[in-house]
Amino acid sequence: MDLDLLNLYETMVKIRLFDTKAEELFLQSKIPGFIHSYVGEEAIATGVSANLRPDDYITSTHRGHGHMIAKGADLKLMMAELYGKRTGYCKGKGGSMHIMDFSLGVLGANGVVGGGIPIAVGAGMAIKLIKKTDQVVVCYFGDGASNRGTFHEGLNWASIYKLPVIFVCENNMYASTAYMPETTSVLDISARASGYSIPGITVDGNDVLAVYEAAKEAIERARKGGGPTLIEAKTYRLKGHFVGDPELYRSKEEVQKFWEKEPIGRFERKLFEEGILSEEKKREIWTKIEKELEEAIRFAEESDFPPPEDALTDLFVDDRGYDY
Amino acid sequence: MDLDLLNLYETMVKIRLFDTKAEELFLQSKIPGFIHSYVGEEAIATGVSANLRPDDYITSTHRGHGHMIAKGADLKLMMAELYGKRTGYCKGKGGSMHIMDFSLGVLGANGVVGGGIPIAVGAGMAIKLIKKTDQVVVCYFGDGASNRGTFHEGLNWASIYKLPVIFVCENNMYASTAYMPETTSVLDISARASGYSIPGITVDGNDVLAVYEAAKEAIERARKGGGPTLIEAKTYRLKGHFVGDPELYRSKEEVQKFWEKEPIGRFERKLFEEGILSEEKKREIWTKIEKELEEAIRFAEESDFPPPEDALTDLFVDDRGYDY
Amino acid sequence: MRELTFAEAICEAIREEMERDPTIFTYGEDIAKQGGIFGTYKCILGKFKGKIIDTPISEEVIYGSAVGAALAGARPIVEFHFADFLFTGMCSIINQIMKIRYMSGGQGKLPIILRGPDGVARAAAAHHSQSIETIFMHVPGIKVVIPSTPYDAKGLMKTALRSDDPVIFFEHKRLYKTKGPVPEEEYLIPFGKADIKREGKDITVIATSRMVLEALDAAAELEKEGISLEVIDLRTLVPWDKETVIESVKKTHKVIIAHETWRRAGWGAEVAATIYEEAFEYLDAPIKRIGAKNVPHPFSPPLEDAVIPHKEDIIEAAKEILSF
Amino acid sequence: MRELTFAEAICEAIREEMERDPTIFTYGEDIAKQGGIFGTYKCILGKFKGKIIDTPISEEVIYGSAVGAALAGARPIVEFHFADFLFTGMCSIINQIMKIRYMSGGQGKLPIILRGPDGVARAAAAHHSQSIETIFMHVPGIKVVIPSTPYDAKGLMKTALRSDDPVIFFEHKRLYKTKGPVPEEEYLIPFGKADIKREGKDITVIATSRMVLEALDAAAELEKEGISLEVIDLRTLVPWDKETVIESVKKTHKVIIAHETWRRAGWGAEVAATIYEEAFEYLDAPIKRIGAKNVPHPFSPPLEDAVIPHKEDIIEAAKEILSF
Ligand SMILES: Cc1ncc(C[n+]2csc(CCOP(=O)(O)OP(=O)(O)O)c2C)c(N)n1
Ligand SMILES: Cc1ncc(C[n+]2csc(CCOP(=O)(O)OP(=O)(O)O)c2C)c(N)n1
Ligand SMILES: [Mg+2]
Ligand SMILES: [Mg+2]
Repeated sequence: MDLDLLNLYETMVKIRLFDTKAEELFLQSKIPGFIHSYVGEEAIATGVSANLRPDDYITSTHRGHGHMIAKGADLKLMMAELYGKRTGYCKGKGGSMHIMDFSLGVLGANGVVGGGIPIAVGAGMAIKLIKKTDQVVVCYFGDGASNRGTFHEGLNWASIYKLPVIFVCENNMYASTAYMPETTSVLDISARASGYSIPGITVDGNDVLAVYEAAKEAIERARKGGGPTLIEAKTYRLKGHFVGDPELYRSKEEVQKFWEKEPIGRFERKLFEEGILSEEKKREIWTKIEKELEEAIRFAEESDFPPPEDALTDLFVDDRGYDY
Repeated sequence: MDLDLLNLYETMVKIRLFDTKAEELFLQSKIPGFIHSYVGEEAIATGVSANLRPDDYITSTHRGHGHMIAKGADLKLMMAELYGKRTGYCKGKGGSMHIMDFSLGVLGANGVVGGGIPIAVGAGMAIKLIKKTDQVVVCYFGDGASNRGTFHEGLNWASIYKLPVIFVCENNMYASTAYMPETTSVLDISARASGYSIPGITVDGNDVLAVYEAAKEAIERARKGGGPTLIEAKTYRLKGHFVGDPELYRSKEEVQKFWEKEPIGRFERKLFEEGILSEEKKREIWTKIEKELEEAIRFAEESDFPPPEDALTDLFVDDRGYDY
Repeated sequence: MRELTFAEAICEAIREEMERDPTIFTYGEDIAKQGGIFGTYKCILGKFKGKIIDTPISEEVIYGSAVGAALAGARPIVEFHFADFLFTGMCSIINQIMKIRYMSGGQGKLPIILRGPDGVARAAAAHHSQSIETIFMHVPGIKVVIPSTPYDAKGLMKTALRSDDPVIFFEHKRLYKTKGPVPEEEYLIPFGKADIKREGKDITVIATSRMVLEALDAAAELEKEGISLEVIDLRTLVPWDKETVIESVKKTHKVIIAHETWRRAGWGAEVAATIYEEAFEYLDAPIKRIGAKNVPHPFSPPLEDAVIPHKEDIIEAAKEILSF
Repeated sequence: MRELTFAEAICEAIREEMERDPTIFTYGEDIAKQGGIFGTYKCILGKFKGKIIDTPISEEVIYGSAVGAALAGARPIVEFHFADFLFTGMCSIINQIMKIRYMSGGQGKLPIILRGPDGVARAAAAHHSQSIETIFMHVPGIKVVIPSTPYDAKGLMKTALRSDDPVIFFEHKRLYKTKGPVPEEEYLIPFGKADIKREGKDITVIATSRMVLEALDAAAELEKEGISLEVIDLRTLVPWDKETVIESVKKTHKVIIAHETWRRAGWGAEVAATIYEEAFEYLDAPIKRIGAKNVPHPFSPPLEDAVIPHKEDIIEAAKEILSF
């Protein structure tokens, strides 16, 4: 695949603006429920997804907006879902934490930490054993999730059957209020790969090109039957765990320090330096995305809420005799 | 602790004879349920327990007779439990797979593979955080269990809080019908220790002295606050997974080959060579144990089954208002 | 007509459907090399290369992977080994398998079968004896099949294997070796259709699984005393066949519900409450509910017998109800 | 009298008992640094050094460790974060915590408290909204507390903390901020004792948790129409107070049971079936059961409202029952 750097930039900006806007709308009580912001982690989904085909799969997390957008999601349907409208990706049944689009290969954001790992492994089994294609599955999860049993069971399983699954651990140094070194017994989560005899690599998760390269190698290997890889992308959660988090567990200074390393400004400087991006081009990109976002918000706001009776649909394909 | 080699020998023989007899009694339909034989793995529990104090804890597995005996269990109460008699360790409620004696520090054989790991970790927490003693906990589990989520969660947890827990993986090359390398993604399970920043060591599990030494080091470290260790004791399951297993998944030749490495004969030869054991002493030991075992069987056979109404006791300490 | 055992009938259904549908594959612990511990995979032993897979002891992935496999286009049959170990991967089942289609707003389909043994064997004790179908009737999102005869097992398994919704299929351990007529010709049994296993006029007995056989035995005995039981086998609990039940109740005016799972808050309570709701004026006496005593399953045979229900309990209940 | 919120009342009970009993300690996710996500640990924030512990996201160990901690002499209070994540460690709860004392034949005691939020918040969707108390009423081995007021919450928590049996304590998310009188003096509320929250003569409403408040609201409205509801708060489901319920039924002859958990096979079915069994002739009309619709919890607020029960459902049921 030919790498279009401006495309990467655009995707990162899209994620940033979407989540910044989502936060704002949430604080205005326009979006109900919970929102987990991906701000500061955009380079990961962007760098990984640049290697994915439309028919590849991903499993996402509670912090899944970026994963969806990088896989090509429509902002209108996303925003409508966040609003709980019937026009959203899940007709309002999923919301931010369970947004998904199977046709895009997104097998679900997931409210259960580590819950996507078995799902990713299962998709890998279908690919390898039944469909026998060269599709791959990317499984995103956090540093916190790397302490769940599903991590262990999933990596061992993928290794044994040599499944085309790329495990991408987004180590943003926090699991909710918990500082990663206080609950995780390794400094580099990638070190755990050796327990499953698979390659493990740590990359700078705020460097979109580093992520791209690491993912490229792992995905190519997986496509060729070389089995799974564990990629740890080190980043930092610039926002609270969820929008509204009082953040008593860390200092403003610490957060400030990491803002200086955030991935978009960093990539932007590089693009400027290399003459790939100009102020004009930048304005063009931002304006385009802002417009797209405005449209998405308008779409969401103008859409209807689902009627109450919709609550009793979509559980089963065949619900004859079922008792709601 | 001063190591009494004859004591080790005697414990191993006791385990061997107990499980050989239990198998026989099971095949005679005197023992109901399931029996999982520890034959061939005696060196592990024996070598480990030689380092334990009465107030130390262990958690055991479905293959737990050896662990119990090495921790000092009374064969009468054990046999009565296997028979399902009211005089057994658990008044007939537990049976072989759930035999336990809290006063001996045995926090349960366990019908759930990997189920003892969280329990061991919890005992470690109570010791370290509440009781602040130098007790330790030994957590036995199999190679199959090392692929369960509890293994991962438990080792990470014990590492973080530096708990006095020694994880002893009895790698007998099989998990029921599954050959270890086909379901386990590492050759040495001890290699997984690095994923938790704790020491990991592989020992010859058929060499009681090697087990003893490895356990000694780990247990001493744990007592001094040095945290957990993962010990992998490589052995071989000489008997079927359970008594009555048709064993279609391996060849008789393979099993035969491993009988040559079984731990008791090996240790015996060494003791003979070093003049510690004589034919006479050997006969004395075996006879003593055989007598103890006969008594245990007589005790079990002469004991009563629990009366039906006993089924409705022992669930709660306080069952006022409870509805059986 | 040809007779098959319950285990053979299930295997035949799976074999026929695997021949028909190349997307079906099956995995679990100890199934590939011995044909399953209860012989449910004997007829496909060594067949369907690469599609009958032994897995690690990693239940959270065993179950959760089914979601990914199904969404990626396969049709997994997942064995749960023992119903007791559904708890080991319960989050994958209840939070993923049973919710993801609804959360997605009805995207895709989830042709997943979870199947395996439940119920008491003999002295298998608290970790290998549970019947937990009620949990899956309570929490929405899966169809629940719990047959009592080889004929029903085959027909329902075939329906399950053509369904696009998740199905959990409970096979009682004591039924595996029971024999019954199974035609050579293909047939399917729809979900939600109870079967009147014996017509009668005095009392309606509603049961599933092993308790159907106990009810039939009770009916045969009571017939000698001139008491006529109508025995209804629900066969599926989600959906369940209210109409057949209510119709029978309107005829007999007296009801016994019998299941092996714990009596308290067992599915018998739901069926009873529903009958009262829909046929209150037809009832001559309170419904009798029969189930296990509210304790774990004890090991010792006399205790086990005291805990689980038998035909004697049905006979006693019938006499009580007639003297109300 | 002094007023406390529900969250404050729970915290006060824990603080008082921790001061009294040095073996109590508490752990779970996100409790130590922010005082718990719903403020249940605010009053002990920074106190009891080393005894309030943030853990990794490792639920199988979070729950299972309680067994070891209790058997080794401590009294763990384990937070389950969200009731939905009880499934993540369900085997540790159902197969270990709830069975080990029975399996051991009544050795030792298990002073374990599992506590945390259940029920709907607002648009938290399918992974953060469940109420699953029925499962613990069905499977034997734990006491189930599910209070509705700050007063009850404190008194029951104190009883739990002096109990020698495992207790699961459900705190509804929408109750945490509700206020109510709580005396300064010490008091305990026994398990198995329902509280008549409002006396009435026409219809008995049996409820728990949030539905008690809905029932009281319904009663206030219906009073204007001359309809008098008696509202019984069961407070504990294991054991549950049959006597108080039956007595009330004998007075009113009409019953509504209301819970937020799914209606089908919810605990309302057990209570209903029991009432029919014990007071059949006293009933003027079939019992009305109110619970959630049998679907997962949808995200969008209008859908959520369509799924969970409200006071309007109680009012409607009351009118229907009176016109039977
Ligand atoms: C099984 C489970 N346990 C607990 C939670 C509550 N929870 C939601 S997000 C979170 C932290 C996750 O941390 P991490 O995996 O590092 O992801 P991040 O939020 O940092 O992206 C927790 C504890 C949950 N959703 N699922
Ligand atoms: C959670 C769970 N899954 C499956 C089983 C069924 N089972 C019992 S023993 C066993 C194999 C265990 O292998 P290993 O841990 O290596 O111990 P070993 O039997 O070799 O001593 C299995 C699969 C179980 N008891 N518990
Ligand atoms: Mg994180
Ligand atoms: Mg093994």
